[in-house]
Amino acid sequence: MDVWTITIVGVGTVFLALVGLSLMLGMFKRLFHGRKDSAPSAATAEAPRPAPARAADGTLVAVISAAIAAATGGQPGSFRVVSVQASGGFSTPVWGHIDRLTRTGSGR
Amino acid sequence: MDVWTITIVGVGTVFLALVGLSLMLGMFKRLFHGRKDSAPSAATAEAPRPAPARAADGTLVAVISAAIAAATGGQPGSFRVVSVQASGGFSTPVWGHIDRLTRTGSGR
Amino acid sequence: MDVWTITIVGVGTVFLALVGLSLMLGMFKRLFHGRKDSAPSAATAEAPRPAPARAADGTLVAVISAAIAAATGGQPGSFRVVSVQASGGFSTPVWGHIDRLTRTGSGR
Amino acid sequence: MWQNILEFLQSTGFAAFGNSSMMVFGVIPGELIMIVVACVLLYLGIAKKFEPLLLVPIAFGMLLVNLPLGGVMAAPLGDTPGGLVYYLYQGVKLGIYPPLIFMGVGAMTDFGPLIANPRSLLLGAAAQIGIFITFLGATALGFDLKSAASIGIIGGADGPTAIFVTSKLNRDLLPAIAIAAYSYMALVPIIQPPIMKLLTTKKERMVVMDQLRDVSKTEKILFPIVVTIACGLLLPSAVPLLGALMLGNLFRETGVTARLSDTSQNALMNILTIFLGVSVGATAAAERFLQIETLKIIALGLVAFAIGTASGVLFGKIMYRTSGGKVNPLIGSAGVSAVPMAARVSQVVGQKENPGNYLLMHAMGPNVAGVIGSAIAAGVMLSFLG
Amino acid sequence: MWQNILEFLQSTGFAAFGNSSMMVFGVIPGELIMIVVACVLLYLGIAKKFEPLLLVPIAFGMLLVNLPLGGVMAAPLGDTPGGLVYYLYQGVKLGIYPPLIFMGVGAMTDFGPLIANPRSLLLGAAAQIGIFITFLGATALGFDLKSAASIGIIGGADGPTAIFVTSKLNRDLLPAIAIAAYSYMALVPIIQPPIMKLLTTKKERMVVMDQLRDVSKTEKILFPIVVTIACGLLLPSAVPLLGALMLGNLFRETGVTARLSDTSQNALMNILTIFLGVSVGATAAAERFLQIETLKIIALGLVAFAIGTASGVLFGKIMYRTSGGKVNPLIGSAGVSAVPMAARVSQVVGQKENPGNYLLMHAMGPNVAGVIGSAIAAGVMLSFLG
Amino acid sequence: MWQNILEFLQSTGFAAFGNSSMMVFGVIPGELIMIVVACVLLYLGIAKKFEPLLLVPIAFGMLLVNLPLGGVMAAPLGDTPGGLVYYLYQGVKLGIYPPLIFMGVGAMTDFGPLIANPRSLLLGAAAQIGIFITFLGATALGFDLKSAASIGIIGGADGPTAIFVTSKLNRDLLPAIAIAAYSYMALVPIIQPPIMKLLTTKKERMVVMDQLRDVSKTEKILFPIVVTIACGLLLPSAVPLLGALMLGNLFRETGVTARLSDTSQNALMNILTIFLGVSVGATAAAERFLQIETLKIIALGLVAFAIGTASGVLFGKIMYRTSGGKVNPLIGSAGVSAVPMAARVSQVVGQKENPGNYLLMHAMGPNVAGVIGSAIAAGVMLSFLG
Ligand code: NA
Ligand code: NA
Ligand code: NA
Repeated sequence: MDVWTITIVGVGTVFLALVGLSLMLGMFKRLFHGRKDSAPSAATAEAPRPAPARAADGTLVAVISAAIAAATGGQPGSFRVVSVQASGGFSTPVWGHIDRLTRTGSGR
Repeated sequence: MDVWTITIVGVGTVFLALVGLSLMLGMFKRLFHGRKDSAPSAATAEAPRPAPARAADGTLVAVISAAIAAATGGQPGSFRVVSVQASGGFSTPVWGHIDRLTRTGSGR
Repeated sequence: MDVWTITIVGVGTVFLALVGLSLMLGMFKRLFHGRKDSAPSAATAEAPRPAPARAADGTLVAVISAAIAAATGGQPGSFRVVSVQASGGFSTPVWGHIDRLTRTGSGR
Repeated sequence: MWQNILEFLQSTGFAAFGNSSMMVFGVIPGELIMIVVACVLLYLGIAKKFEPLLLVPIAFGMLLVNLPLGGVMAAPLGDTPGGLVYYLYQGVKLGIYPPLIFMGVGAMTDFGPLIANPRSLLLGAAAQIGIFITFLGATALGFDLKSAASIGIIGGADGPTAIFVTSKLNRDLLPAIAIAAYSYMALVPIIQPPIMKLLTTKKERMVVMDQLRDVSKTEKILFPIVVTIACGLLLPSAVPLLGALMLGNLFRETGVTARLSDTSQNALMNILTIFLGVSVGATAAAERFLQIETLKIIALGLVAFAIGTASGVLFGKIMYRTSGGKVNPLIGSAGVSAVPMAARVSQVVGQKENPGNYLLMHAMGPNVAGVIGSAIAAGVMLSFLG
Repeated sequence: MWQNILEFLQSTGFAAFGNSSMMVFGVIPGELIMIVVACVLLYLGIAKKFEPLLLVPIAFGMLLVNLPLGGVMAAPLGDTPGGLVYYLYQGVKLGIYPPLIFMGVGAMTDFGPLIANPRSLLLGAAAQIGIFITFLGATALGFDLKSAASIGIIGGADGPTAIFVTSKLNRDLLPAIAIAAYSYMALVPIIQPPIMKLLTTKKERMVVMDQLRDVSKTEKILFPIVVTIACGLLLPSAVPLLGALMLGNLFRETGVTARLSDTSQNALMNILTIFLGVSVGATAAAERFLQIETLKIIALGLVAFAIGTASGVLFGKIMYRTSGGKVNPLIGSAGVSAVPMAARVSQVVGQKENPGNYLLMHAMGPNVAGVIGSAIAAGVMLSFLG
Repeated sequence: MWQNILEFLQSTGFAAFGNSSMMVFGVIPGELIMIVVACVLLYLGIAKKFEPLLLVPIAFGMLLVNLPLGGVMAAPLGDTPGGLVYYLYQGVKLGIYPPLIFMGVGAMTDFGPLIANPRSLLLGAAAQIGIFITFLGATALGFDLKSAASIGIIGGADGPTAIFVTSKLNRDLLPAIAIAAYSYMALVPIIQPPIMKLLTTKKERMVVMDQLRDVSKTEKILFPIVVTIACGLLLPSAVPLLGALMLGNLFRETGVTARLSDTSQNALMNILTIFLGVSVGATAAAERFLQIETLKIIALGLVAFAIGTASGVLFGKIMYRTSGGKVNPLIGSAGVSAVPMAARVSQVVGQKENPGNYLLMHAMGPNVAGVIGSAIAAGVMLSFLG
């Protein structure tokens, strides 16, 4: 392997990658700047919030279905999963397994 | 292995184990409820307490002796250990190796 | 291996080592006691201090040069490293890689 | 030189997409689809807060392993070391991480409400029926026994248990089962309430339960020891999980091992959670995950949760009858474990009928009993099939 | 199916008791006796607070390994992974945990009182005589050299040192030696005072010692480096233990590595303590532990402690004479290490004769010297026999 | 017996000096010289505060391995286990520690200033030119390609990156390269300012830059995911380092994985830092380290830093022109990474010309971009030579 090739390809790749990232970040500004943050801050995690999981209940199944359907050549509908109905009215946020334990009286 | 065997034995074992535990816990109530806690709370660990180790000094040797004597077919007395005399008056609790280091000035 | 050899050499080594250390510590007292501490205390690490690195800039290269020159049979001057000039006036202490990250706003 | 540059371009992941072993519709490389799936899981974990502590590492592991040629899961070859995640994965493969995480769970769990009300254990047992019925269903759908057992354990609603069993029985299913288990644990507040309402009457849901007795420190210390001995003798294959859970709980309760309890549930648990999550995610290579089986597993996992909930509630109804109306059947659903979410669900559903009713502590009993119950169910599966 | 159920029942631990390789009186399986012994150790650790941070994990490991068929110590077999504790145990077998725990001990130890009064080192040396006399005694009782050396090191009153030496010389003795070492460390306030009073006069016990000089930061930083180089050159086999101890102490004293000192003595030490304790306990299989040798080891351990205490005190008396009455011989007993318990014992015994006498800091010198002393004694044993 | 004692004396390190494989001037054993070098490094780390968190463990590892017969790096032989540091070293050899430390670095890094000003990335790219020019220079000086690449990466000013690349390409150079990398990172405030002043005009140095825009939480969360996918596809060999860095950063930014972020940057990072430092230091056996190559490496490392600084500043001048004088070229030097030291240097140098000028946050952009840049440069080297 030629030392000059490595040098040229190396410098080129570093610039290519970082210029590419720079362009992507330029798009970030257009897409997200000025928009209000969608993710609520951690400080308010303890406070009741309206059913954060409701909108997402079917997302996982839908996406994985579509992906697998595509992958295996079938159609998304060929393996039907009845959508889970949101029960509504939950003010309990969806904690992580560990967090959940921590925040009850059981955690020290 | 038959799927039904596993299912029946499985459900059976889960119930057997948890019903068994449930009965044991029922005895806990009779044995311990109402009794005052024998173990002092951690919050008072720093305070002087009267010789907690005194009563237990011979326990270890006695029990292991008995166990080994039984196991090896001899009698407990055949290998005699003179009981350690408690010196009395110690107000220092018996800390763990690590705790001990931590609680002197040497721990940060 | 004889059990008495081990015992005698063992007790001898333990005493030899600890008496040796004891003598060395005796020298410590003469060398360092009464002297003011040269290393500043951790409590003041955040405060500006005058260029702690300045005096040491060439130390590493000088010492390793000398060591390697000796080891490889050459003279220290045979591989000349132009001494790094201190820029002066830095009030920034030289933090560790991790500490540095921690102390900026970037660390949580 | 130009040839070298060309070769270098050939070595990029973009080029490797062209050689993917799995081309969907003949055009889309499977890895690309998996990257999208990983991003969706990150979205669910971060924005929707589905068990983020597990889903974020799992999704990121999935992302890393599907970047072509990244080699994070590469096995060592001669003198060349393997990839980073290959080594992290050994702790999953050898069954080391899940019991140690369970030790941390034990250090976090207060078994007091269970000791105060031992009948809770029956509800914790009943809710495991979902595991076995799903096991039956999975075999009926054509899964072999080992896979079916791994799928059934999703209904145990305990991530480490599900991962431990699957790592022993059929490692190919690890990512699907881990994702299903953690997703449904996060979805407990969505899945359970309709079932609970369907199976109970308004009168049952309004039952106010007696206050729990105090539990002494001695009882709390004896509990993990007794459980280890009793269950360990009955079901040796449950010892790694149950023993670790109970050791962690003992650290918590002795009052003299606070240091060990603290590290078990914090530093050690967090380290293992990262390693476990990333390496489980990294088993999701495209050609293994993009199978119709994955969807079946996700569907069966939902079935397991639903049946577990239903059998817990139905058993609660039996206890309601036999106790002369003193037991609120809503606490039965908490038996699936998913601590403490399922207990909160009991509390919320109960409070809706009767705003002054506080079922939380009563539901914590079945809730923690469910953890023991599914560890025992796991032991049975491993005993027959491991 | 009934046959399958029968087979399942055969696979419980209860059934396995019947096939135990060690039947006591022809009826009681050895494993059952070991479970009782484990419970007694748990009682001593928890209720009597005998070094609970070590005894609780050790006893629990003993409990787990004696649940028949639990397989926590099973070696891997072909493609089947080994048991959880088998893997944790590798860190003991390969000699990894004890030095790393010693690093944490170093990060917790203040060698200031030793630097201020270097003659303390002599007392730290004298108290190690118990190790070697016990070694002689054990060989006289028929133990082979390696076992005798492991037993002698109990007198060093340092758990990690005893475990390190035993793991290199005779792993079969690990549980007995670890239990003896930690139990006697906990019993120091019971074992030492009678010996101390027997060997000293009231006048000696009443000696008030001069205040210690201040020790500069530079001295504290140089100390671990100097000890590592000097002792490492004299006794290479002591390098793993002493080097790790001194590295931890260096982290503590530099003032610029507080992060490393903190993790050494907390997260890392706690993790390793759990792993070490559980896996040492799990070496106590019934047929290995229920031997007359175990009792001999426990008795010899007590002898080692007593002789170490006595020789420390006697050497203290020599220093009392040579110093013209300036050294209180009670600080000699602290040379066995068991930091800082033995130093507290010196303080308490001294204060009883002379209520205004504060020997604690003077006793800390021999106390920490004893840690170095027993590491060197361990090095000698490993150098001859390892 | 006297013969045994003689043999014992033969086994001390002092005696072993006489059999040293490397005798300098025919008298001084190489190990003794290495012990002195280790002490100098300890002095630099502790008294001069050169990256003490790494230099102290590295120097101590160097000290331990050069105590003759200490055997801390001994490989296992038959049934005899290896030395302690031999086992710790496996995490370096297998490439495990550096990416996991990078995960902690990611959890500590705020990419906000970079997201706010994406052009910073160009400066982060420019400063990596030092890596490649040094690579050229090293080959010209006679180093083989793998060694030259390892040396060049010193210019990346990232310890874990340099150690990762060197561990894959030429492990013999590990201690020299690690010491050079960390020393120069500590010396950034000495090395950079003269170069910065030489290459810029007073007018350029006085430029006040516009305030950076706010960056939303969403952008901060998306950034690590996008970087992982984009760079991972472009350069698969950068995945272990970049992926781990970005995973740590994701833990930091999600807002729901604070536990994982905390452990990544504290307990786990500290443990790995100790293990990495000690084992890298322990590769510095006398006969390997006391070579003329070591000096060349240290000299070339300085060259790499200087050229990286210069190319960053020169690229800053280009941006000064193209932006119509809005970019202060002093922020270019921060592109070498050495976070956040290099950014502070930009700040201090700028403030000297214009006391009211606050360049720190502007310089943080190139600074963190330099971390990504050198990880990519490392990926290129590994892709061609790994
Ligand atoms: Na469960
Ligand atoms: Na000792
Ligand atoms: Na860089």
